Amino acid sequence: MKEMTASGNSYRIELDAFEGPLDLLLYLLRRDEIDIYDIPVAHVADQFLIYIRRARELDLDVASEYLVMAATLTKMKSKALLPKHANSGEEEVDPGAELRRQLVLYRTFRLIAEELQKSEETWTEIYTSPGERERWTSDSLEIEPGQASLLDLLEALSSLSEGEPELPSQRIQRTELTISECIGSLEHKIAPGITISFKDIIGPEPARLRIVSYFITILELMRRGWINCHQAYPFSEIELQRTERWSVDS
Amino acid sequence: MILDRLAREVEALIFASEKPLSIQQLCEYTGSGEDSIHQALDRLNRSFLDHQHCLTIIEIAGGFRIATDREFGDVVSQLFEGRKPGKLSRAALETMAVIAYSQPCTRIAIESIRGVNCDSAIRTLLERDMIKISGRMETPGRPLLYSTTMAFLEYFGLSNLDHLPRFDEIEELLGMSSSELEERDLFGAGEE
Amino acid sequence: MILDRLAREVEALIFASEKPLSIQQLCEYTGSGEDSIHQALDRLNRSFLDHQHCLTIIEIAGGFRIATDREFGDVVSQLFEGRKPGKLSRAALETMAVIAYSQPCTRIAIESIRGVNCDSAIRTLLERDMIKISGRMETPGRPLLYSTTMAFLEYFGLSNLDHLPRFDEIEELLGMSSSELEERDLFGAGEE
Repeated sequence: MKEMTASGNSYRIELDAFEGPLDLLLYLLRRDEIDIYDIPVAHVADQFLIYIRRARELDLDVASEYLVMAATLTKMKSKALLPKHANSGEEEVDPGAELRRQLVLYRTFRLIAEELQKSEETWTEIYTSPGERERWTSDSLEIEPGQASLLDLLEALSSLSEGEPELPSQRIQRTELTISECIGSLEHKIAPGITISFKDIIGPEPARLRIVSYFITILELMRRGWINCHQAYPFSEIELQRTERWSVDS
Repeated sequence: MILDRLAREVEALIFASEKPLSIQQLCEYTGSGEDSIHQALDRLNRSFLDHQHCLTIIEIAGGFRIATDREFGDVVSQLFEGRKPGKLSRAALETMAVIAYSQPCTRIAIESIRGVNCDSAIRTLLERDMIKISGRMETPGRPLLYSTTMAFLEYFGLSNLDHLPRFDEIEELLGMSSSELEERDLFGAGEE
Repeated sequence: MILDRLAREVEALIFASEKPLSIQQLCEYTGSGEDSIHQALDRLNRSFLDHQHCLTIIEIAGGFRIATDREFGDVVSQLFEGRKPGKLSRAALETMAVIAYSQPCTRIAIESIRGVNCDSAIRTLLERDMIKISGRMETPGRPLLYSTTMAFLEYFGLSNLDHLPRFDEIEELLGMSSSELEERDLFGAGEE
């Protein structure tokens, strides 16, 4: 197993080194000196699939974009091998033309990205007075008027609850509670005819993410008109009830 | 009087630093002795003066920084006229976020989400014109309802309230991609 | 070459301003015409150069700023060790390129050009303040639109968006259907 990983490493590194299937395709065209306007579909498809197969043999996750491209190429290849029906009435869009368009476009943007990188190289060595640097100072996490971005607002939203700052490793919890999962669990908690408080929903000593996830979920449910919120008297809990629309809409 | 390499380095360092730089720091970053640094500072200041620049290096708060001649104070102060002072605190930002997403809402609602008293954050936001009182809730006690203002939109560079990201978009914007998570997993697995 | 009062005022204003100052602002604050301002800027830069200062006035992000010579980048970077954000990844640069040239644009548009998921690149660019949410597209789902910021211009040393290097083929390609591209092949084949 060890040798396998070692020998396969070069493939892994190569696939990782690409910014997606278009990048890999452009690499193959360059490597095999192929004109982008005259792509030998069968050859390129085979070469592309070698990379994907190797990665899969090694049980590496292959991003879905690669798999979609592999399927497209395979289809193009088999089509190219079939005899052409010149009189088949139907005007079919040539998938090769679309792929070419994508490749040419992506190649152009990749060139621009390289230009930007050169500018970045130059301009990170130039220091202007004083604006940009203020953003790097550790104590400027607070917001300057006019500088606050929406992201600052959203980050504030995600740090709503007091308490210990999140440790990076705890952030993995985010995947454990998506908004749709929250809706799923509320579906049971806010059963028809039942009244429940926000506190009861999030439970005792909830993690910050839990609060935020459920808070956002409840906002969404209110927006959809699936729940009503009530407050019996000042300082009391916010109580939630399902409306009839929940069952109607979902 | 010609500025040597050291003088130029000192100038670049002092210019670029957001805090005054001490002699010790200047020595460290340039790899020179205190005497050489003092000479470089003298040369720079003589050059600024001789050639009628309005810049000078001054010693302040235990270090050196570049300042403009005092005589230009009036001209320069025009830059800062009408500038909104102060920054929003974390508490104010959090409160802002709750109001933005659940407006109109009561203080109690905000507090039940933030889990802390929000009086002063709300007061700040009212003073800064970020929120306004938009009515009363028709429940016992008829608590005040708060909503966001135009100033709020301007502050966060939004042209329209409906440009606030939706809940699925928030996940997208704040969440992590699966590949990032995998990296963390791998990383975290070794640590434990 | 002696710097006159106007040149000194211009110097003081540009030095003290947090943001790049436009010609119009410089005119307003000094009560002078554009020609005089340009002359003052030239004089200042000649003086900096003639007397071996490491400073220059540059045009960037829609205005003028004082900047240090590039050769002092290494010395100055010591000030920001551990704080200066790293260079952008290839994914972020490609995403930046797409947004710069086709702004305002949606995440889907970026992903269809790059052929990969761009969530984390977009998030990085938002965090680095290089892009902002500038609205929603009026199509089903009303997706968020992204545009570049002033910080983007400053980061890449651009004086304004028109100064992006021109790639005529982009607009052509973005708007072109595949059959049109096919036709182009007929006479474009010799290009490679």
